[in-house]
Amino acid sequence: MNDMTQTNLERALKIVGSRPARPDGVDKVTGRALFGADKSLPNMLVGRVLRSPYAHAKIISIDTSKAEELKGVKAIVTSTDFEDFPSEFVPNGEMVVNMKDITRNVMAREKALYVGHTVAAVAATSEDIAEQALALIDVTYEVLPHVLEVEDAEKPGAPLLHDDMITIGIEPAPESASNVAKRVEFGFGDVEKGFSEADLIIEREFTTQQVHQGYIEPHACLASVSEDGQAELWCTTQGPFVVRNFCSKLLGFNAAQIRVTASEIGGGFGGKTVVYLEPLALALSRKSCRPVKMEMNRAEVFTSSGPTSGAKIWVKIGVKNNGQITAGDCVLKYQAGAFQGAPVGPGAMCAFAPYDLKNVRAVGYDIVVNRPKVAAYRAPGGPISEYGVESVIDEIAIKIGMDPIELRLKNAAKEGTIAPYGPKLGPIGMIETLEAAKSHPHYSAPLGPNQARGVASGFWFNIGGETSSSITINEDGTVGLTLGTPDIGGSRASMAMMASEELGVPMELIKPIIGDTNSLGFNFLTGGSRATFSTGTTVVESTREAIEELKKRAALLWEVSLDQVEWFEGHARLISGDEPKTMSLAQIAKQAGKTGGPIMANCSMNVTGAGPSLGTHIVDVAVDEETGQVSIIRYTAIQDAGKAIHPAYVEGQMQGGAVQGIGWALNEEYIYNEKGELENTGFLDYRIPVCSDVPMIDTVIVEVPNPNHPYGVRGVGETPIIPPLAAISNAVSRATNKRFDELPLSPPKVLAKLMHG
Amino acid sequence: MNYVVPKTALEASKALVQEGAFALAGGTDLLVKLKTKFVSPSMVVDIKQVPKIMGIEATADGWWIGAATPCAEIVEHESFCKDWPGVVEALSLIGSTQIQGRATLGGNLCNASPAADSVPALISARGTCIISGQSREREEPIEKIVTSPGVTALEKGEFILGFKLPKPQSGTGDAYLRLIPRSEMDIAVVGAGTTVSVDKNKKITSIRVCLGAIAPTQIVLDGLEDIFIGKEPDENSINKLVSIAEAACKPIKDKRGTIEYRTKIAGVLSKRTLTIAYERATNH
Amino acid sequence: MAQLILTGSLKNLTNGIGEFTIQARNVHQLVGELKRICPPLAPLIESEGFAVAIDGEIYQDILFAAISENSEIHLIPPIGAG
Amino acid sequence: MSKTHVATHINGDSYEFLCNTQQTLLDVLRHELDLKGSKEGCATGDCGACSVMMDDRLVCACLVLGVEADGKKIETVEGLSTGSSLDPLQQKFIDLAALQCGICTPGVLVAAKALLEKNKNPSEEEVRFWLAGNLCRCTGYDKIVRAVLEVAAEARNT
Repeated sequence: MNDMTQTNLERALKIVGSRPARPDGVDKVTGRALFGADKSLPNMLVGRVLRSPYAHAKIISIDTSKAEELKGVKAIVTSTDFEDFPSEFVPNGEMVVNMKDITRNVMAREKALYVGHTVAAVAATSEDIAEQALALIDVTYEVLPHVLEVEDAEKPGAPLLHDDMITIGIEPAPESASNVAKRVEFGFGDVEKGFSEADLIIEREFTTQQVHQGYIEPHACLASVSEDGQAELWCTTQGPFVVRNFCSKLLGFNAAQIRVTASEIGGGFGGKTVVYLEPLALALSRKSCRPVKMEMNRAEVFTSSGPTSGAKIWVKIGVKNNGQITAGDCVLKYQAGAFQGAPVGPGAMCAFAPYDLKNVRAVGYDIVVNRPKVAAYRAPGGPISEYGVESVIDEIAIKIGMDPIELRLKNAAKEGTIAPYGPKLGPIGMIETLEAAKSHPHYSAPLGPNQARGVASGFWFNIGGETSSSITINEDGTVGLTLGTPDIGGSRASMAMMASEELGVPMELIKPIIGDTNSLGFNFLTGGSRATFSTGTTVVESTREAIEELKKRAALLWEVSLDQVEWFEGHARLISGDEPKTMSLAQIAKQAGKTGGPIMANCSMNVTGAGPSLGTHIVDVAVDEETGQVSIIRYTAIQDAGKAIHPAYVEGQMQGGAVQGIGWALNEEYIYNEKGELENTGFLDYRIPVCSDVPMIDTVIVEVPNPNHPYGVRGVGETPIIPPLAAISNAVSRATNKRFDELPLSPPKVLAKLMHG
Repeated sequence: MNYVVPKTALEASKALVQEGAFALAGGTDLLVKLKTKFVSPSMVVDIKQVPKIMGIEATADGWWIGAATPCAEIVEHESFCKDWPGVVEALSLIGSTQIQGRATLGGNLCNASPAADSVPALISARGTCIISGQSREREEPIEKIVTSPGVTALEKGEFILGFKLPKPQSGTGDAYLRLIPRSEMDIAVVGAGTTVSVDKNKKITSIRVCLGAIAPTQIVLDGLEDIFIGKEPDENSINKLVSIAEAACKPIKDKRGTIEYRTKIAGVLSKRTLTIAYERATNH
Repeated sequence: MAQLILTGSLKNLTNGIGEFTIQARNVHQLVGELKRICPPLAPLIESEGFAVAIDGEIYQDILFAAISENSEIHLIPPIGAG
Repeated sequence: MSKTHVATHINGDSYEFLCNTQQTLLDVLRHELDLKGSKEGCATGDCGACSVMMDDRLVCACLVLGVEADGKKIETVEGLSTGSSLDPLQQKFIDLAALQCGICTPGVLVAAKALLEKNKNPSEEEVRFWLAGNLCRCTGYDKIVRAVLEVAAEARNT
């Protein structure tokens, strides 16, 4: 792969780096694009879900007999309709999951563990009848005490969600069960020795609240299982292959029985990487032998899908007066929700990752509470831990009188730095983004009254993973691409651009589609900033294979050996010979049948070599000291993309991630009452940023190529949500001369701090 | 659920008298309650075709605003905006542009939320409403309508036909401010409407401050006349206003704000609306 | 001989030992070696889905990723996808 | 219960349909008339994904009863383009990458068109407040606002 990389990085690019129209653009602006809830089938039923009204309760019995008698009710499913599994971690696609937990999250078995936990599901001929049937299902609960916060859940004597949960990662293993699923630790060196060498030590505790991805499209699916057990599933997901694997396990199907087709997806951000409705719809369809459509309403999305963790964080950093960090230490306690699996491992790994430290330790705890099971959310775990660290870095900068960018530059991780999680880093762009921030006009622009400027950096790993895609050369010289990673933010455009660049044919002649699970080998999901990197890698590989085949056909027609043919700008070209000879892709394609048959190629691989992406954000805020309101006045996001295939969509990722981070920092939070009920189950009180809340988000794309991708791509989606939390908190702290350590910075919290310190 | 569209006020009242009947104007509250199954009406009475209930017009002594007029239409009325900028500020804050296309003053009042944006402004402007019923029409001050959260003083079969606002005397200014966590799309944590009139020497001749979301109903601040009448506002009188506003608060703690926060903000917004209203009055 | 370096909580499983010399040409062989010299570590890679970093490059579930004579190897948890 | 007959105009064409009185205009558009361009993100008027024009006013279709559409003029995203030519806003959204996942796009486009019909020269602040009821979680709004401002500027120059 490295040789190809060389040639690509050195040659002038025609398409990659430009901003063409996306192939699905017209469908999206005309309302033609079909999302999860937009498809129907003849004879279709409507499925609805009965959810637990209790945060923690034993399910004594479920009586569905009255509901079954209701005319129009065609199927009812409860936990007995799903497989059970022993408690063990098994690979599912690329995720490691505990199917015992997954089956219980999809449908409560012994206990309901959060308000909104699925208890039963009904399929009926209309939504009204389905709703009436839900009311007729008689569930007997024994209500148990519940626990919502990590500091309460870890106490001895706290209500136990799982009687058999013995903390992993503590030697010797604890003898009794607790709500602490796991302890992880990363680091090296001697932090105590490091602190003893410090001139200044800052130690602080932080709190963040549970937040939701807030995708605008609710979960939706349409399942159809025929009498012979063949299943079709249409759903909005980041990973149709992952859905297939989950569903086949949960329902006792084999993988070939279920064909999953991903709809257009209306946002995911990690929240559409697991299954909720899909196995229910399949089970209902299997029972009724009719298509079943299911949609969550907005309240269900908030109560019953997978937000990310709220957390308690403790950070301690020691530093010399010259800004040299001598040690970094942190303890992270993340809410897992009802089942283990908080993203505390990656949170701990990346907490100090922007820095080159000699003594570093990060300890994390995965703690179950009576909230929905968390799912991935953009850079899972990263924003929380890095918020704590970046806040302390800022406090140090103020205390030692150093510019916060200079302090970061002095300690910045670079190629060869040993990452806190062990390995040496390859080329990364921390220094480059900091330098770009320092020289950006924003950083030296004057500030108004009650305004201040905050800075923070962020690190995310990025991932590769199992990927499969194919390319077909049509007989008229046009090209089809079949991809296995759903397009959430314009990836079809990027893939077509890379194929266009390789082939030397205009992008308009290339049609990329997202294939179903029967059309390709397994694809891990769209997420972790992997689509442009991983699927892009397979597209380039398969395109190059197709070019080889095209050259072969030209060689046949010219009656020369293959090494006499090269590929140049959409044409096969004879290298030697008296007169120049070329044959266009279309000319070769036209004769494909006569020269050996259709031309297609595919590439399936487990892609490795993802390159971490670093970002640095600058924000100006104004604080109304009488009301505690924080306004974002100016915002600049700077990030190393490796290589921006389609810069407009790279900017879009940076802008969108930054604004999600702004929401996390300012107003988003899950608010529970004492009964464990979520009080803000709609967009009215779960306050994601609206258009008038934010300014333009300026972007600077830094390109430090990833040597492991043909064009240098790193992946950009995750990193931009990390810096805003600390950047804004740092700005508010600087504006008010008080150090803020709690998110969100909503007006009541800010004013309380200003009034009481 | 039956749906009827009465063509006269009497027909509307007769329909509304029936058990389980709900009035539909802009529907921005009712449809949410239907969707969340908070209410299950047996009948929805769409009152938008009742004469006089739609539209805004200047009258001999002021303004008539039909109770079912969409806020977007009121905001587009230039001379009304000139007369009552604070009322317009308030009603243009009710929800998004889309909500503005439907939301009405009648609905905002009869939803009887302590946090309704238009209500403190209308009360501070000394607005009244015309209530239509089976046997008679009656006129009431707006502050008499909401009796507790979700409950109004309307009798069975009654609905609001429209609102009357006086033609502001020369030297009058009003203002409305609310505190929300975001810049838009939120329910007021506190709302404050203030109307003041001044003489040619810029001395205050009348003052009315009404607060929303700080008690079960909107609260008109008492005791302001003694402090402000005959004077220009100064630091001392404004501090007293802040204290009176804070003392008037009987807020709840909920997902939108703490008691301490609401109390503090009631003072801040009273002060800020007075400053704006006074400024407008002196330029009027 | 490649070096396996353990940090953080993994050392709990090896009585505090942080470095092992490993005779393996790929991850598949590494797992076999770990079973022999440090049995508690093997299940991490086999079932918990630990990733392996070889000379700084992260390999997730790739059994035949090559390990060279002087490679430095770290075990790290898999990275999720948002 | 029997359904109600409704006659209405949608995107310039006459439509008749039967609906339950509880059905919203959004339910009717999506389920009775198969106009799936208007999206349901919340069903409570908070997200704007179902924005449509009703008698020249921008409204959330989820907050209008289907029966209220009787005799009204409704315009949806499906009516923005004419034949094979896109509305300038539609083209600009594609050109400037003002959409990512695209679920909010139909509502944003309908709302933006309503703004430009009312105000030929909106400021950035006016665009932002006008669109405050159209939630977008992908773009951070930057490219959306730029696209609307550019279309307005180009319209003024032609």
